[in-house]
Amino acid sequence: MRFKEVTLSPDTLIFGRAKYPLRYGHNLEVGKGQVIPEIKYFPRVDKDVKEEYGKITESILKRAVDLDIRSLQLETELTYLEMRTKDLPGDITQLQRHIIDRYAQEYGLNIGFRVTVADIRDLGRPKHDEDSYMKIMETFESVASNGADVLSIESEGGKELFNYAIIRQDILGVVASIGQLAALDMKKLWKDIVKIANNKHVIAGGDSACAFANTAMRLAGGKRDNVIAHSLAALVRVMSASRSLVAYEEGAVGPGKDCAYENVFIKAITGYPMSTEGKSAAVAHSSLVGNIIAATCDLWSNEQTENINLFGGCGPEVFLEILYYDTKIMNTALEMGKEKELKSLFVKSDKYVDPQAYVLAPEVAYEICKAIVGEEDFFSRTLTSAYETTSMLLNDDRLALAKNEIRFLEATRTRLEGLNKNPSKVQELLTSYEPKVTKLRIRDYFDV
Amino acid sequence: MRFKEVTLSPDTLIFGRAKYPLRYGHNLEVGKGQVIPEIKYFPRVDKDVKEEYGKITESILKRAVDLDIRSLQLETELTYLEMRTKDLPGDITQLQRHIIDRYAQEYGLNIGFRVTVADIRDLGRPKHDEDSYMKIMETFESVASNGADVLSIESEGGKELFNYAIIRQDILGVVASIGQLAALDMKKLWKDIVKIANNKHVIAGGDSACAFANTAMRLAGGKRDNVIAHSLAALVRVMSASRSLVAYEEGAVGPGKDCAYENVFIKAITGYPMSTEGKSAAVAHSSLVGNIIAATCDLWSNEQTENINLFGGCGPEVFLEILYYDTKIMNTALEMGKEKELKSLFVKSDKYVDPQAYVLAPEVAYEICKAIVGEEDFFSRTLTSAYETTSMLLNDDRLALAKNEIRFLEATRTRLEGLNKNPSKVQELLTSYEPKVTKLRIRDYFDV
Amino acid sequence: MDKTDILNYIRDSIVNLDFEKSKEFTKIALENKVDPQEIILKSIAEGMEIVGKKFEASEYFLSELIVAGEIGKEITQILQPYLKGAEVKKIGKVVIGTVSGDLHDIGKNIVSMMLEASEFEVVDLGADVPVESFLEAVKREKPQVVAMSALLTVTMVEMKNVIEALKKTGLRDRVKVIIGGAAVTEEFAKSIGADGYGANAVQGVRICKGWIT
Amino acid sequence: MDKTDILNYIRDSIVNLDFEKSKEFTKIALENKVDPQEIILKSIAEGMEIVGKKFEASEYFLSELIVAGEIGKEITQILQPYLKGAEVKKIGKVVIGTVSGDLHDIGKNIVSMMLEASEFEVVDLGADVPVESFLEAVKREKPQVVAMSALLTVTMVEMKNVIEALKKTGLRDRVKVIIGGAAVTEEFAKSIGADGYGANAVQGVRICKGWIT
Ligand SMILES: [Zn+2]
Ligand SMILES: [Zn+2]
Ligand SMILES: [Zn+2]
Repeated sequence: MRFKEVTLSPDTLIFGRAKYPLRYGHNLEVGKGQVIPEIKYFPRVDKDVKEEYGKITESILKRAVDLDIRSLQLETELTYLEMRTKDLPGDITQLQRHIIDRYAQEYGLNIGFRVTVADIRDLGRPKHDEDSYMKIMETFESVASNGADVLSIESEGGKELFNYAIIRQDILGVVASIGQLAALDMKKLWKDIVKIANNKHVIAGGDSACAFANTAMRLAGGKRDNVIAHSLAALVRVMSASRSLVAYEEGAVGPGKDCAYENVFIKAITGYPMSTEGKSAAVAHSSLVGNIIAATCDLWSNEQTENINLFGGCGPEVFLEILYYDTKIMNTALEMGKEKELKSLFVKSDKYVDPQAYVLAPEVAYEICKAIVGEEDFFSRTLTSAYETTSMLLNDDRLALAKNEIRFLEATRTRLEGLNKNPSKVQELLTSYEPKVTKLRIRDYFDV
Repeated sequence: MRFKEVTLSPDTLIFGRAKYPLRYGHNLEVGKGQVIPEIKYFPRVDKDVKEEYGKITESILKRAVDLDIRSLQLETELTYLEMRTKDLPGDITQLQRHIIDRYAQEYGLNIGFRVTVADIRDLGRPKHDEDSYMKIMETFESVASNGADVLSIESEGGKELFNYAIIRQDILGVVASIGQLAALDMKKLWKDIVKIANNKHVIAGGDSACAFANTAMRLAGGKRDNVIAHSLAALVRVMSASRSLVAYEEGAVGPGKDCAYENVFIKAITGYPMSTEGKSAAVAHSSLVGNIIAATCDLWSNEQTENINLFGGCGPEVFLEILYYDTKIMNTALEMGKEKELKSLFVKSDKYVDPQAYVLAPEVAYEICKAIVGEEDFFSRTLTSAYETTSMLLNDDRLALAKNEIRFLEATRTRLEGLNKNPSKVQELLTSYEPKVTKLRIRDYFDV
Repeated sequence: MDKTDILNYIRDSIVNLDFEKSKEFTKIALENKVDPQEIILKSIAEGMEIVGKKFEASEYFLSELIVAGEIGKEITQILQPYLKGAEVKKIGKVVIGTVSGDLHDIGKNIVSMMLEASEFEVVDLGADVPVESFLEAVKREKPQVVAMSALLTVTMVEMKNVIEALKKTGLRDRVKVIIGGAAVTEEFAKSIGADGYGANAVQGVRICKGWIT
Repeated sequence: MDKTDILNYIRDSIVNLDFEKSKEFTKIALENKVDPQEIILKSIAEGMEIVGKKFEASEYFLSELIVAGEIGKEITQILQPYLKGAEVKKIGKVVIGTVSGDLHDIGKNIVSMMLEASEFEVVDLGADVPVESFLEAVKREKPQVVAMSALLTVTMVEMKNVIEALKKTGLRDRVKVIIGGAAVTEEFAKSIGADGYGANAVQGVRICKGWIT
């Protein structure tokens, strides 16, 4: 299936409402008129892992009862190290599942449970590291069997080239890595994940371009940081939309993963509900888009908080409380029919602060989405949407871009213009990186 | 000076705007059309205290620069132990002042700096522990000389009786402790603090009934906790308004301290700008009023965060970021003329969750304020406002109070009704507690 | 009024948290030669049990459980002279205090009163209690349990100091140590070698009871 | 074209981050018998200095500083055969890697490239590097500095393991150890006995330079 239209308009693209809501877990309804907190956590290092997950889950659900939170989602994001330990992902999932079931029954809470599997493949060989690939699929099977409601991953195909290109601001390398390599890898990966999800009757939730767009966001840093252009980070976000869309074209139905800020675009195109992190993600990293991203979310997340003692409770329960109050304002607005006003506050408070915020404004995102669905293949979608974005950024004076940003954008526009969409040219471009990027093997991506 | 009218109406009582704005520090304007983040922090235990305050201040201001935060306030809340160390409060203040000045000059930030002195008097002898009283006043002088812009305290006069009464739900003891003892103590204390503030040309910021109302709030706990009635916690909050008002009658001008949720009433009556903590205070304690309290704040605080490493930075800078995004939404609403709509969302999202939230709704608070200013003396204000509140709580069905809450409120109303406002009767009531409460010496409060 | 009526009136005045009535009926009971032991076993014990059940059913607040306990204590004091030498037996002794540097005593007070309501003898050292005072009290009072509370992170370390001092003076093995308070966690309790951790007052009292019986 | 023009063209092509032009003009320079040492001292050094200043003035991004460094490196490689035996001197040697369990290498790569642009010889062990590989590299390469990076909290402990292993094998005193990465703090660096902590790439390189000169 290929998305050829933008499902939601700038107006209907709003928090709490998706065209195709979901229902799973303990009667959790997502995208059906309310925003739900999705709390994320990770264990302390020096503790027993399973015991930590048990404590985290208990404290979160206890806090939900204390605050009378009726609906929430938990997300466990498995680490590389947890994936390496035999049976651990399934054991963690089962342990949490039991606690969740107990609270759902005792207090009538509506709870969803997402488990995100780590992409443990060696960066350089996304196709040929067969053992790791099998391990990933086995883990999906295991967590689906042991009680996960939603499956996700932050896959990293194409990252070897991206890492090379991003720190050089090499826009052609960036386009090639995201627009071709990442998309090809996603296609194979998500075909397999969706198969597992369907077999196990769980939800295929979607992927995040975290390894690309959030890497760029962190490199861009604060307003005065000068590592890479903030416009470049904005372009990477836009390009990530075409890449992450592939999961949904292969059968994922949302809710997309929280750290995928490109979910704004994905929601507009697919009409599926999406999770996003926002201002509370400050606990994991600073960002310049903490409010604007709330304008379109269906689940609202904290990125990830360590299970440390914060006086007011352990990290995860504290952040659940903060998230919950945020969602209450959104849900009150939805009930009162004031959601557009609130959405407008979220958008306007950030829009002109940074190019990264600008592209997430629903009206801007909508135009970008049109550019995406107007093209047929992965690469053209990526290229065209990035190109259109450079123009939009350069043409809106309210952005008040710094000189070096304008210089970057003008040079980038010229370079993107010169990039031929012809498949053989793309292949040529990719091949030109092989000698420069140590672990890059282009053929791996095509020989599937 | 005695406040005899309510300065702000339910309509003009709103975040970001006070009748009498303040300007201090590095051109910080408070209550003049925008809400400003007030970040609070405390050092880690096992570290050098001064070094910690230095690091905290640096990281906060660095984050302000990264996010382009133009206006902010820092608050240092001195601890009992810091107060005990000679010269330490002044040294900490000076150290932070230097860093603040450097950032203000280098980046043009508007910064205010509040220092809160700890009430180190032994609970039982608020008047006769002269050494501690002198130490408090010396510390005020010292921090004012060393660079504090705003002086505050959370004074505890009357707490010996309050502690006895609150855990027994003894409403008469509660009224007597807050309405008579605390108010009398405040009068003396704030006369002296205002004198120091005027001499040193700094701002007398106000007091918080933390030791009373927040103790009650913590005892009340979550929705299903059953230690004391949530209605009692609401009544204690209301009674605290009459008590905290005394600081302003003695010459304080705000901004009132963040943990004083009674600042809603104080702002309505005085028209001075106020600070309040809200949902982010979850880092220090859970609450059922995380949104509604935002409806009327001028500074927006996180309560207090330890300087621990939270991956996204140390605690204080992380919470500054979260606060900042909250204030951006409020300030965007103020700019767009949508502040009443946003205020209404804050209020409606919490109002009927709990009696503690209910009394903070501007329209409810306004009625309570009228009851306060309608009476002449401390005790009558406290008694009448509490009595009126019991009626309001019992008469609004949307609150859906639990049976035990209704039972408590009805019994309390009867008891308050029976309480004579006659001064000799009040004295008699107070005296009746002396044999029961170990450290209580009523005469201490009157022999000033 | 027959004996059963009087016993029920006393019981009900406890359930209704009515100090005055409970004293009044106790006097009437004594005038009517009701056996004080019976008042303790029927009126007080049954009254407390009803209140306890009402608390568990969320009909009563914990504060009301505390008040009922105080009423029971007061009645027992009135009965004392009539108990013919037989002291009301306590089930155990607890030395309790908020540690040095910490003035917060409300949580400690709740635990203290609930322990009393559960028939413990409680030696309450108050707030801001230095290490030496804990040591002296242990030597003097010979309690089964030492209970410490801290609200602040900065004062938590004092709990460790008390435990260390108990060890040094050879007193550690004679007592169980339980800690609690906002800043304290179960892990912290373990890490400093406390025997128990009370997440709240009810739990704290339950642990102490478990140690005695 | 006279010599000065050619030297300036090479310098400017570095400043303009133009790989192609820089190579082209370098060849022209060699054809015109321009002294390779002069190209290094005038064109490359001056070009890099201009780029550095533009970065400090926020006109250039750090990424552009990196690219300029790579161009300089490439020109130097073209000049190598003409330098009459005299190797281009490096100021020091750094062994660098992201520790075991951590696949994040982007921060490490930036530091690595900036070290090279600052005339360090860099031995980059990549990401997910086990303790033994660090040890072997130190024995084999004899670097002045070992630089380690970790993004995740869970992998930070590996840095400590490397330092311990260096101690055990008697290699610790031969090298300076610097660490960095999102999860790392200055305090952590001190606590595990590292010699330095780089809060960002620029600072990390500055510290390494300080150790050498
Ligand atoms: Zn991610
Ligand atoms: Zn994130
Ligand atoms: Zn307070």
